[in-house]
Amino acid sequence: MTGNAFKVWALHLGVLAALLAAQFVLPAYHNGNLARIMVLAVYAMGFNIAFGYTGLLSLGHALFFGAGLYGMGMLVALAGWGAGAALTAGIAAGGAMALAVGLLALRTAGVSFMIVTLMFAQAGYLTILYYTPYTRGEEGIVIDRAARVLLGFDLSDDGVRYFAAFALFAAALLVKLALVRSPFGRVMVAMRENEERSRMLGYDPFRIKLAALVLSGIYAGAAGAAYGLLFGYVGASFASIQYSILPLLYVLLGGAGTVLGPFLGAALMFYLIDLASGITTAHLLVVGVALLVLVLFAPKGILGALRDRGLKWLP
Amino acid sequence: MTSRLIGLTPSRRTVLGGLAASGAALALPARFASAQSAAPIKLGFQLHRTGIGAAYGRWYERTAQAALTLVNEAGGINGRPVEILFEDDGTDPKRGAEVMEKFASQSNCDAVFGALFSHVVVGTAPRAGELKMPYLVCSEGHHVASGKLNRWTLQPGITDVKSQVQAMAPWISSTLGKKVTMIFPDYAFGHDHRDAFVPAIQAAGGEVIEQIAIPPTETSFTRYLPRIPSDTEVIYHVMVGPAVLTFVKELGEFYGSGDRPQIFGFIDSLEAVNIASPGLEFLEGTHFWEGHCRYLQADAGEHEATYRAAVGVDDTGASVADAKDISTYAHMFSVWETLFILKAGMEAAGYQGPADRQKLVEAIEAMTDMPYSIEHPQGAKTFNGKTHQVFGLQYISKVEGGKLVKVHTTSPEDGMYPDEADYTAMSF
Amino acid sequence: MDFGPFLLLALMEGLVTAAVLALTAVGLALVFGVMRVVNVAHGEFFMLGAVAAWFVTTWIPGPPAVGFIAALVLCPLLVASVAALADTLVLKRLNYDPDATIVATIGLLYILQQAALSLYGPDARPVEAPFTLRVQFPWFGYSGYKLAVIVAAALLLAGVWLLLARTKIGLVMRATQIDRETARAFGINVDRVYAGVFALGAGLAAVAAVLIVPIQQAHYLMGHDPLLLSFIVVIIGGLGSLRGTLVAALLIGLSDGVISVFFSPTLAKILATLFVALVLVFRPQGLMGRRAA
Amino acid sequence: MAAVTLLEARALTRHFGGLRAVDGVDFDLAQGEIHALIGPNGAGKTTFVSLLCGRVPVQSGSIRFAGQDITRLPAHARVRAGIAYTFQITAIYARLSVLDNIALAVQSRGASHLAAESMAALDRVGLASRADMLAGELSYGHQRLLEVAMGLALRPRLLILDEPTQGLANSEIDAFKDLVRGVVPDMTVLLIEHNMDVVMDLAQRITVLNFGQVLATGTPDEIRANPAVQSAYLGG
Repeated sequence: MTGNAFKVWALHLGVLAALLAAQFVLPAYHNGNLARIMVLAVYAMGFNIAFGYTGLLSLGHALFFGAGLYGMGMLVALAGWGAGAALTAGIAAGGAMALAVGLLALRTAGVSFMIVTLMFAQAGYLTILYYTPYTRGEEGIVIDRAARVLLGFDLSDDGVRYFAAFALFAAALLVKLALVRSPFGRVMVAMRENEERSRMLGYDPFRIKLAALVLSGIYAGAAGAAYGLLFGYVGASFASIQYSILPLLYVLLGGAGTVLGPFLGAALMFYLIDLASGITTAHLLVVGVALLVLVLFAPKGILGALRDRGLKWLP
Repeated sequence: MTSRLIGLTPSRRTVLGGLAASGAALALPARFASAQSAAPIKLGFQLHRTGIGAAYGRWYERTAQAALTLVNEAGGINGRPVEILFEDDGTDPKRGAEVMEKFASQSNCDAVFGALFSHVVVGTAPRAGELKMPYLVCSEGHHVASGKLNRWTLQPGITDVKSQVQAMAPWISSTLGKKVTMIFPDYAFGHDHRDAFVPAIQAAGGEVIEQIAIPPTETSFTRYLPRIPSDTEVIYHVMVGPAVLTFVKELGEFYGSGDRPQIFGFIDSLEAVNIASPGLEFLEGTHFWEGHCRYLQADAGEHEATYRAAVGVDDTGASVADAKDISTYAHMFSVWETLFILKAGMEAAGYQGPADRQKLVEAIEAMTDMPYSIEHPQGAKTFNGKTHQVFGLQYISKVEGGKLVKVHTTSPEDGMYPDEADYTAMSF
Repeated sequence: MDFGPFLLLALMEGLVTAAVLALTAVGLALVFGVMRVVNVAHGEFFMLGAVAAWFVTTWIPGPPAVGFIAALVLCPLLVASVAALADTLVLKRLNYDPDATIVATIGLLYILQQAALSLYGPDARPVEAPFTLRVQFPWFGYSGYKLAVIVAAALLLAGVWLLLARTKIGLVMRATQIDRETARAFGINVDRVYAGVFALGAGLAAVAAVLIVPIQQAHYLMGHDPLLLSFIVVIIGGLGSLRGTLVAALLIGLSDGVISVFFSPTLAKILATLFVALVLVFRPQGLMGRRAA
Repeated sequence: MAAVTLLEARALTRHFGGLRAVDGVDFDLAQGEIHALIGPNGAGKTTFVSLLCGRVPVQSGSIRFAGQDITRLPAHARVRAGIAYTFQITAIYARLSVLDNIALAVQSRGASHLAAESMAALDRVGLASRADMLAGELSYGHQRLLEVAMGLALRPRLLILDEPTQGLANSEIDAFKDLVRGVVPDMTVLLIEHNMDVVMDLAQRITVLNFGQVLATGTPDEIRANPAVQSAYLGG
């Protein structure tokens, strides 16, 4: 037990240390990419809390990401809020949206849950288009550089951006690690494994799943708000169906129900598309084939497969 | 087919740079003795190769290739050869920004250009500003001139929507009718049309009596058409996306051969579509805005033939290799002109390398008149350095015998509006 | 325009929408009903049908009607075989696990889109209608072809109904739907039934697309809307119920036309989407379906 | 018996379509007893206990538990109130470790020393040495044992065991009987069981269900002697 706990913390702190050091070692291009990947990994980690740990396959997480993005963006652009307050509001918006969706969608399960979340997300996307006079619809809005200052740090600076993304990622990773190793994390997994059994151990499935979904929404909202602040753009395409599929892809690739899987998946997918676009113009094909290969040959993803092959302690 | 070229007209030699005279063969390093470095100038091109912009992307790539060949045959820029790196942005703003980073940080490009779709431009511009990368967009959106973007983002190759629309109003009011019904997509691009046209037509003595905004996801339009008031004198339509042809056809079916209002449309509704497609017969006698006349006009300027040959387009606006492949002729000139503006700007700035990017932006800001030439085959333009926006001529064509025939050319003043921003007052 | 003619037009438009939607959605409902598979790639089979129709009509010389009829026969067969292949190569190997098949069909969606983009290109291309006839009403004109689409779809749907209700194939499908293991015990080749149902579902989407493509154009991203609308119809109709699906298609098709007359169309779409989500939450058996025991 | 009544069901009814699975059952459980529920297949035993523990909603009638009306209480809340149910078909978390399985039960009742109390609960059924194994890798007998241990770890006031000895070897059955005897009178046990030896050996009182109705209630001897029971069930 203690030996495993040591390994777990050593691995995750080691990954964080490596990412921190990467800033000083890697060329600028990869720094920029890593900042992006870390933010997207937070989104995928949130998705993983719902899907990988609790067994809730949502096809509407773009709604929560979008809630964070627009919750932050609208307050900055229309109400002139500062970055810190808007970021907080964006995170809250992600959680609140997940709460609202969860209260309704969690009355369903399985295929119905997927379709209900998909429909809610589609309604959210259309709502952004409907309010084009404020949101500028699909064209989106630029977050003014002057507004992108957090605690005195200019987020549009490459170095600061990297550290901001890293800080968010590190916090999300450590919270998630603690979460999945906590009693509540165990209950989430119990819900995924056997809901009826868990109910007969005295756990209210609805409340547990709702809590997991809200947490998931908070992660997605944080990622959305951070993405907008760090990269200065808020647009409707980030709330489209495609962005509900992306975290699913990342999580499946890296390993559902693993703490580091979403990051690994996001990084691999990013570079897969980046490199593929240099070789072939058909990068949709890359995504499609990746999904098929994963689901056919590695349904547990990379880290899931490693866990089955000896690294049983991997959280 | 895009790489073939082109007899250079001697009279333009001076503009194309002093080295043009020494021949058209691809440059050898020895020929660049005057330059500090013979390393090529690298330009990044954000290409809509996939996604909803793909039909434009294909032709934007061909046009850029054609212009590039011409530039290099004339000795490159500042005596250095030029290369363009094409990178697909999926017509997606997130990927657009990533592509910008790739150009800036990995490929170390000297400038980036080529984006058309507004959301890609708006999503990429902040990164361009942060990376201090000159970002020349070919988008016709009003986002540049509105002051929302930054010092590094410019639109010197094509007039923006606001100006285009405003320039149409006087002619519509005086020639077609006063009571206008607008049909436009219910998103930012369509709203720009509405916001620009409603006051413009009022100023010209007309009015918009009905606005029909159609969701961008719509694939069938007939049911919107009854909302067109019966006292409408002119229908003003501008639609984009894959369903536009459906829209135009259904408009035709709705009115049939019977009595109908005048119809005025933006060619965006039919860009890359053959005007002689089945079901479009009713367009006969209707009018279109064209950024650049798709069919070769009788009074075409001296450079028109050269330009068409360079980009591989025949007299009807189709690809010379495949008559079914219709070009995005009304917009793609912007890519061509933007490359030549980059060349002129770099030469004026004495551009040596990425350290001179700011000088390049300043040089472009200093530009004003751009006379009609092979570098500006669409027509003469005036660049406004403060708003980073170029203003040029617009054309109105009428469909006659299945062809678009130019009936009116706007005057430059028609499209002018007061500055909404001053980028030169902003820091780099 | 007066309200009467306005309504007439909206109703005719609604019928065309409903007819095509019914064909597409019945395909989706069939696949879900028999196989319990949510086929996210269904819209891409629709798109594939339209794109194939463009190729067939372009290649076959002669009057448009000849090429069109050829397309009406060939394209569904082609798309159905693609679907059968996908079923055998992918879905079967996943043992039709609900989560895995959703992910797999999302993958299929991207692959089919890319195939269309690479082989067909990014343009929206028209297919000529088999005949041009414009019906002139006193207030407005209307496409005769559109009216023909309604009739053709109704005939096809009747054919599907006959197939399911009156033939041995239909019996075998229903038996498999009720209990896969028992069906196997009775000597039914369940693998073949599944491949057949998946192919039939895709073929129905394709035939709907061939019918619509002279009205709309073939484009590689056109599958999105039919998918979403089919989902809506299948849900409102009660997942997997064919009769419910037909009624829902009619309801959605007609109301889509009429609602957008009174609301902003974007708002109408938002409300419709939310409505569907709420139907699933509060009446999972669908509006028309009876509550299961 | 003068003992305190822990649970009382009145006119409890549940029909499935035309099938009267449970039809107007009155039923009392005394605090601290071991009570067996028997009856032919399809007599409604599992449906009846499902009504008690809340897995199946009550159609009509009422249930009181420890003086409180729990008729409309959801299942998880009844577990919290002190009713534990162990599944007829083993329903452990096969992909989790044995320790995680038991910990889920222990933490549900809000234990203060989760790890220690989990190990103690395993120790009680002799599974402590297997704590780190995946539950799915346990032998069938051990899985049944873990299932019962999870029920016990909840420290319920009422433990409902649904065919706990099914598939167990004789030696395992003896150990199981000892285990059950050890939990009363702290807990009350309601046992559905087909193995008549176990029933007669363990139960203090027996209720016989037939066609969804109570045929008889009494001590093992009374039940054995009851002619109605004999003809309907024992005599076959």
